[in-house]
Amino acid sequence: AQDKVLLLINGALGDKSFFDSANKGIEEIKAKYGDDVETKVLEIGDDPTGWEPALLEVSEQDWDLIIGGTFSLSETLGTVAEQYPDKKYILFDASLPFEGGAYPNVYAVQYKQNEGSYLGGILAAGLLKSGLPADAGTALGFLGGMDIPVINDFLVGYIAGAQSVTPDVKVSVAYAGSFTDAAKGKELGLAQYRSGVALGFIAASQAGLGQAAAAKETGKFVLGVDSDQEAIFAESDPAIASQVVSSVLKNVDVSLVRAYDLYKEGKLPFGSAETVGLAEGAVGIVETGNYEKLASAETKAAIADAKAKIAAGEIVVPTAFGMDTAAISAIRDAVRP
Amino acid sequence: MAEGPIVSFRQVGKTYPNGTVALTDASFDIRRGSIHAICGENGAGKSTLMKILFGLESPSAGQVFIDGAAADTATPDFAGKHGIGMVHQHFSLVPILTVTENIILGHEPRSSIFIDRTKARRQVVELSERFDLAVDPDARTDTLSVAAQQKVEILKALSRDTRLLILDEPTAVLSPPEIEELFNRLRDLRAAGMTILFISHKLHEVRALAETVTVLRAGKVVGTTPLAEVDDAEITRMVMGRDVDVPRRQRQTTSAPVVLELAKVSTRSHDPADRIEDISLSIRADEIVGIAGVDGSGQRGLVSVLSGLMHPASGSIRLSGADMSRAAAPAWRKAGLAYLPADRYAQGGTASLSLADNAIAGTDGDKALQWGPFLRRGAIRQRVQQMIADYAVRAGGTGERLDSLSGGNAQKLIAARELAGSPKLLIADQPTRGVDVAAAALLHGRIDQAARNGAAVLLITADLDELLRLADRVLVLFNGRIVADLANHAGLTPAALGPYMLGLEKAS
Amino acid sequence: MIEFFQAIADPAVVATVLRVMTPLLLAALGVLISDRAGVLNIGMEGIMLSGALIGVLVSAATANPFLGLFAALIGGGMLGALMALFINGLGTQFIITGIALNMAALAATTLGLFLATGDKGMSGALQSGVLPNIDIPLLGGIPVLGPLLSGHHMLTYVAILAVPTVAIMLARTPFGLHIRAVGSDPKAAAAAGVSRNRVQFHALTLSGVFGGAAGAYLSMGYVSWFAQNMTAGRGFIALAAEVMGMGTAWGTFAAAAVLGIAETVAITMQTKGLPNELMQMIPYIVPAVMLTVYAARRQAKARSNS
Amino acid sequence: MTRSILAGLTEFALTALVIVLVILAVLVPVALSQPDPFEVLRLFVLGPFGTIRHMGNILEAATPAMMTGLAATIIFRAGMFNLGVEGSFFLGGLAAAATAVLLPLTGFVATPAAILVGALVGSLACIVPGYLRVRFGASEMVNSLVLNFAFLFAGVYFLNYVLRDPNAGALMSYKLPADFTLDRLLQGTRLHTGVIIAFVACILGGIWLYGTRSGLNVRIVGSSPGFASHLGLASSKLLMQAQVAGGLIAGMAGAIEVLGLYSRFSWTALPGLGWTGITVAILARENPFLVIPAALFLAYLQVGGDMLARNLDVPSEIVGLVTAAILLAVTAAAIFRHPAFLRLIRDIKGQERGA
Ligand SMILES: Nc1ncnc2c1ncn2[C@@H]1O[C@H](COP(=O)(O)OP(=O)(O)OP(=O)(O)O)[C@@H](O)[C@H]1O
Ligand SMILES: Nc1ncnc2c1ncn2[C@@H]1O[C@H](COP(=O)(O)OP(=O)(O)OP(=O)(O)O)[C@@H](O)[C@H]1O
Ligand SMILES: [Mg+2]
Ligand SMILES: [Mg+2]
Repeated sequence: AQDKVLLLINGALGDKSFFDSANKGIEEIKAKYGDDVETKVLEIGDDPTGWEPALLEVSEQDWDLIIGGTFSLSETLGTVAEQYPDKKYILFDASLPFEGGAYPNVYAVQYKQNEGSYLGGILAAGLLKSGLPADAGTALGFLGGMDIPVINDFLVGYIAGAQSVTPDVKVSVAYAGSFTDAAKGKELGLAQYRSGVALGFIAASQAGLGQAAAAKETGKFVLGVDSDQEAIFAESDPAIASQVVSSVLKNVDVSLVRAYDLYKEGKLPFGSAETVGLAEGAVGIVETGNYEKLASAETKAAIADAKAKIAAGEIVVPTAFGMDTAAISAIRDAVRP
Repeated sequence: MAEGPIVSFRQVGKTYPNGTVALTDASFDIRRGSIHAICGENGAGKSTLMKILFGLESPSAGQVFIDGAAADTATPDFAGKHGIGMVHQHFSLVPILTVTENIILGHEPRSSIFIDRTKARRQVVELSERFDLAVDPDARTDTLSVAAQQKVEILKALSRDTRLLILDEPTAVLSPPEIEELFNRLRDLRAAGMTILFISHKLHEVRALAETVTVLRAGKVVGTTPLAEVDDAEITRMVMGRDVDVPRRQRQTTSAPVVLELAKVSTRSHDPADRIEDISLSIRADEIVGIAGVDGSGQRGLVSVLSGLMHPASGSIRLSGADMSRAAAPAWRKAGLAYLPADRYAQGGTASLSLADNAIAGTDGDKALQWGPFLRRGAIRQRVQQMIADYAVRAGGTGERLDSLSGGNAQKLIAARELAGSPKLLIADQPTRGVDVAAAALLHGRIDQAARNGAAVLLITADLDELLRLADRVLVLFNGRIVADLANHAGLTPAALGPYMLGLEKAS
Repeated sequence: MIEFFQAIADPAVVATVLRVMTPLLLAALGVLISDRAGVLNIGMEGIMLSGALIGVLVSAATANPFLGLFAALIGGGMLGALMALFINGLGTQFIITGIALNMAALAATTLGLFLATGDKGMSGALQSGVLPNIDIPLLGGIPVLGPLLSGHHMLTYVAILAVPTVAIMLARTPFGLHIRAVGSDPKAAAAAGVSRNRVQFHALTLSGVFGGAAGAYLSMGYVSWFAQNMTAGRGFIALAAEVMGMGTAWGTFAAAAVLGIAETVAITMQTKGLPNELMQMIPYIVPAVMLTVYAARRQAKARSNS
Repeated sequence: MTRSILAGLTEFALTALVIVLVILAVLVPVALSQPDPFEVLRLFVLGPFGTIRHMGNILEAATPAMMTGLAATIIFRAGMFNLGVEGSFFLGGLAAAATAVLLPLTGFVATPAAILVGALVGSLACIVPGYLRVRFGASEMVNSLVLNFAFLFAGVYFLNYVLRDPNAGALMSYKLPADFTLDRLLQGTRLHTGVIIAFVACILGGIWLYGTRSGLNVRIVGSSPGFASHLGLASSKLLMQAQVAGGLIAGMAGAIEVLGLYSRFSWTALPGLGWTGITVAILARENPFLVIPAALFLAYLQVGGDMLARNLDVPSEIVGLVTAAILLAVTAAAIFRHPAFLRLIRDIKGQERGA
């Protein structure tokens, strides 16, 4: 019989990163299974008060599989899932307390974005040594949308990766306080570049792209996030694209297709959480385009090595989840230029 | 074309969008080169008719002929096209603009895209010299006295090749000497060939100035006659449709105790209207002291120190023996002050609240109206209905908004509130400005009554008839000082007060 | 002290201040014109957002950034005119009209972006134009001063030149006189034959044109794309700037400059590691403090006068 | 009073009629683009009344709107255009969450204590601009507009550095202990006791404004400062009273929202319900009694719009457009000051009087 799959977007599509990637996963599922599956994507907005009514409503409809993401949605999804034990749910980028057989109809998948950004850190520090123009600058940058755990998880992985190449690397950290204010992102980027940053990691959605515009203007560089941001600008603004050295990927699509494959085989472990990372191809780094051209052989080797070691568990990348504010401040302070 | 009436109204009617019928079937002519007066009670439709003639309102029926030809009404350039200028009943100068800017507003002389400021200023200076109306072309309008603003209004009305000048109650805010000066200017204008339409409630003014009068009553033309052919009683009958019996205060010398006593009170202020110097006066119970003076001579300062809105810089104020020099407004009210302010809507009441709310405002703590913090709705309604009946306020109900009342009725309601209880001191500031004769008579009666009940009354008014009718004693203010203190004996006339008001004479 | 002036004279810092204040100044001048005419343009935020999108779409369609700017100006002007029609034609309150316009613009620009690009987030897929920076040949050569004055964005110069233009327009032209008259006393203006509806219509239209320019600056100057809600409250800060400017063009300029400096300080301090939330408060605290200090001064003066 | 209520209700009913027409005007084109146009209309108009749960959604959404609407009404009635309601709502929610997370209270005192703290702290965002206006004459509108954002960032700082649960995957407070949450009223909905508080608050607010001496005095100060000083009313004190009252109510609204609907505090942007309150106050023509239907109506629209977006291929942005159009239509004097309309209202008042 036909399966009915619904993806809930508790924000808006078009973020060029997280939700778009989830949407891509649904498209891939549809492409792969064709008429065997009916899919729909539903935007339920970013106002948390509306989420529970929306979840309740769709749970009463005849969907077989309801997919939703983010930590913010997780508790609501858990509550609703308890009320509809016959329905199946997939929760991505967050987990639920499954202990003692709770939530038997929910499967949760989380990402080790810190692993991806660890690779990004290696690349950035490597490029700083060789690959970028000598006068570009002496420090790395990081622009976060907000001072929140998911973003800081990128940060700590990035710093750890960079430190693995250059132990005393300097990283200038700023937050835009918004994921949409591109002008603010550009201004913060310019300020970073002015203070000696050669390459900045932009984990701030559209605000981060503001820093990409700053890179174009100053001839400095950025490391993209979530999806291949060089590709976004490849046609519309090649001058920006040329400043994007690579992007740290969080492939929600890959994890969703994988989950659906397992579901079809009846092997999806409902009632538990999985954490996917490099090993599953759920996070990573773009290794085409500018990366090809700019990164030295040594850097590429270091990245390949780190990938293998992370997959093998030899390197454990630190994570911001569970870290308190003071600990994160300490990390930031330690690398401040 | 220069023959015949300059304006003819034919069966003009006006019904406002809210259903008010302001005019019906109004027909009469205005003779070229004359001064034509229009009289009528408040709300008779005078302003409405003038607004139609000026092109601000369109008639709902009938036609206006100008120079014998039917005119399209209410087009934006109507007044300019026909050479009509109007001085509105309520001032229509923009306060933040200079005199020059106000006068040229709407027909600015230009050089390229800019205002030609030299030319504009020259126009104003020429205009003011030609019509003998002296103004400072560069002064900001809101810094001018009322009389000076009036001059600016007239200059503005004359600034566009005007041949017909409408003046809607121009004298209401002027003092007698200023009125006399205005009249001289208007006569000059007539001599120069101007036609003037003049609206006033005051018969002697009409008589002094105009040749012809048209009387409106309730939106209808009662008649148009040369003034020489009718006597005052006749016109009054036409206006009122009845004879009005004017109550006169029985003057009595009294040895009642002094209630209010000011000794050498001065205020400091940059605004002359707020500045008083060395004012000493006393008012006994059952005494009405009238204040005369050109507007802005310190009346506002005097009222402010007597109601606690301002404190004197020196001198002392006593009310029934108690020192009130530094008392604030609530203390004054508690001590028995009642106050009828000149600005009825800004100070006397609040337009957007109901009659009941307005009528009981300030009665904080009145046990009959209040139960703890709660208002007793029933008792309040009764009380207010009583007030409405006592003061003959024409109103729909106690829940109506105050601004649904006409000006005179609003003033009666406010008076009913202020005079409730038995005030020790009553300040009545222009109590009947813009109020019709019957309502004015009622208010005069109530003020007189308040005095008889033991109040000391301070009456400030620009209407010298009112002053002489009510006051036992007249003080003349000039430049913040009392320049005359006159007992109101039978021989005292407005003419006798004039020299003091203009500061030509001093007496005490 | 010397250090302070050195820091201020740093061309990079000056450039930052100018960049940050340009959209504020353009929008605040637009607000000023509307305010002087008696209809404060609360919808500035929405007009800016719409201008930003229109500029991007038209410049992408025509491959000409100047046509994009022109369209943004026209679009902004039309929205201003629309507000005037609602306010004076249908009698809606100006505050509500502004709130409604902001609400509608946020929704409509998102929808518009979606229809044009299939995307609700940003217009990265479109090849939209960028308005140029301008090097002033003579000025640029002067030592010290040259780098401070030359090489800024076209609309930055427009914004700065707009200050004396608006000041003169208000003081010296018939239109300016009509604006001041209507804003101060519409009845009196009507009695002089100056129609409130007409003047406010023109004033709001012009105000909208300024808003369109401010929006175009964001999407065609700051960055080269449109992003959902990219104005991020600048229209509201422009309102604050106008009020701080006390109704004059030069005052508005000063206020926009102060806000630009405040934002620049906030940005610079953040890269020095101070908590970003507290830094983000600066551009909001500064106008409140300035407004209050100014009001307190004025009050004290009024008191000492009487 | 009954007469004015009846006339007010009639006006309100007619307002609703205009709104329906506006909705149709915006929705019909959208509906026609859909395969089943009538389903679009049916869902939007009748959908919210379809099930208990959806009706519950209306009440849930109306609860904060009633409270903030009441707060804005009281503030506006005092003649202040203080927009601090939004900031108060945010701060109130934050302070209630902080109380719940930081104070070891249990039992029946817990919730009231958190609401009280929320109200007190929240009121600051209204009090500060109000005070600056009363004391220094600084524009309360602009000050409140910018200070809302200042309070927001201060609040986010506090959330990040004090309340944050480091184990949560987003910037959120620790879980609010169960003793602090409001009781649910109706199975299958999130309807909580806050809705009762909101109803009662609006009615008490109306009684205070129209039925007490201090309410009258506040209305006088608000509608005519000159008259107030003529009467010797303590204007500054009354003005501040209204700002404090409005702020307390708005802060309480935020507290109730957080304790009623959320298990953690997670606002990192202004939640926007203060703005809704301002809209509600204007729709209700600044009458506390009418705040109730106005808030319910906006909530109804919201739920209808959500249902459209969820069940059909209608973009959710349509709701923003519809709300904007309704705001304009409802406040369009051309409609509500139209002679025919005024005559109708007058007739109703007249009949009452006659009876
Ligand atoms: N602009 C207006 N719009 C609606 N109604 C008005 C307007 N102006 C006056 N009215 C109504 O017309 C009536 C009379 O008002 P107005 O003040 O002109 O009376 P009036 O005849 O001058 O009375 P009074 O002699 O007492 O001053 C009132 O009921 C008032 O509500
Ligand atoms: N704009 C208006 N809308 C509705 N009614 C109005 C309006 N203006 C005047 N009226 C009403 O029309 C009638 C005539 O008013 P008008 O102003 O012409 O009287 P008036 O004779 O000039 O009175 P006054 O002596 O008080 O100036 C009054 O009942 C007044 O209330
Ligand atoms: Mg009149
Ligand atoms: Mg009148």
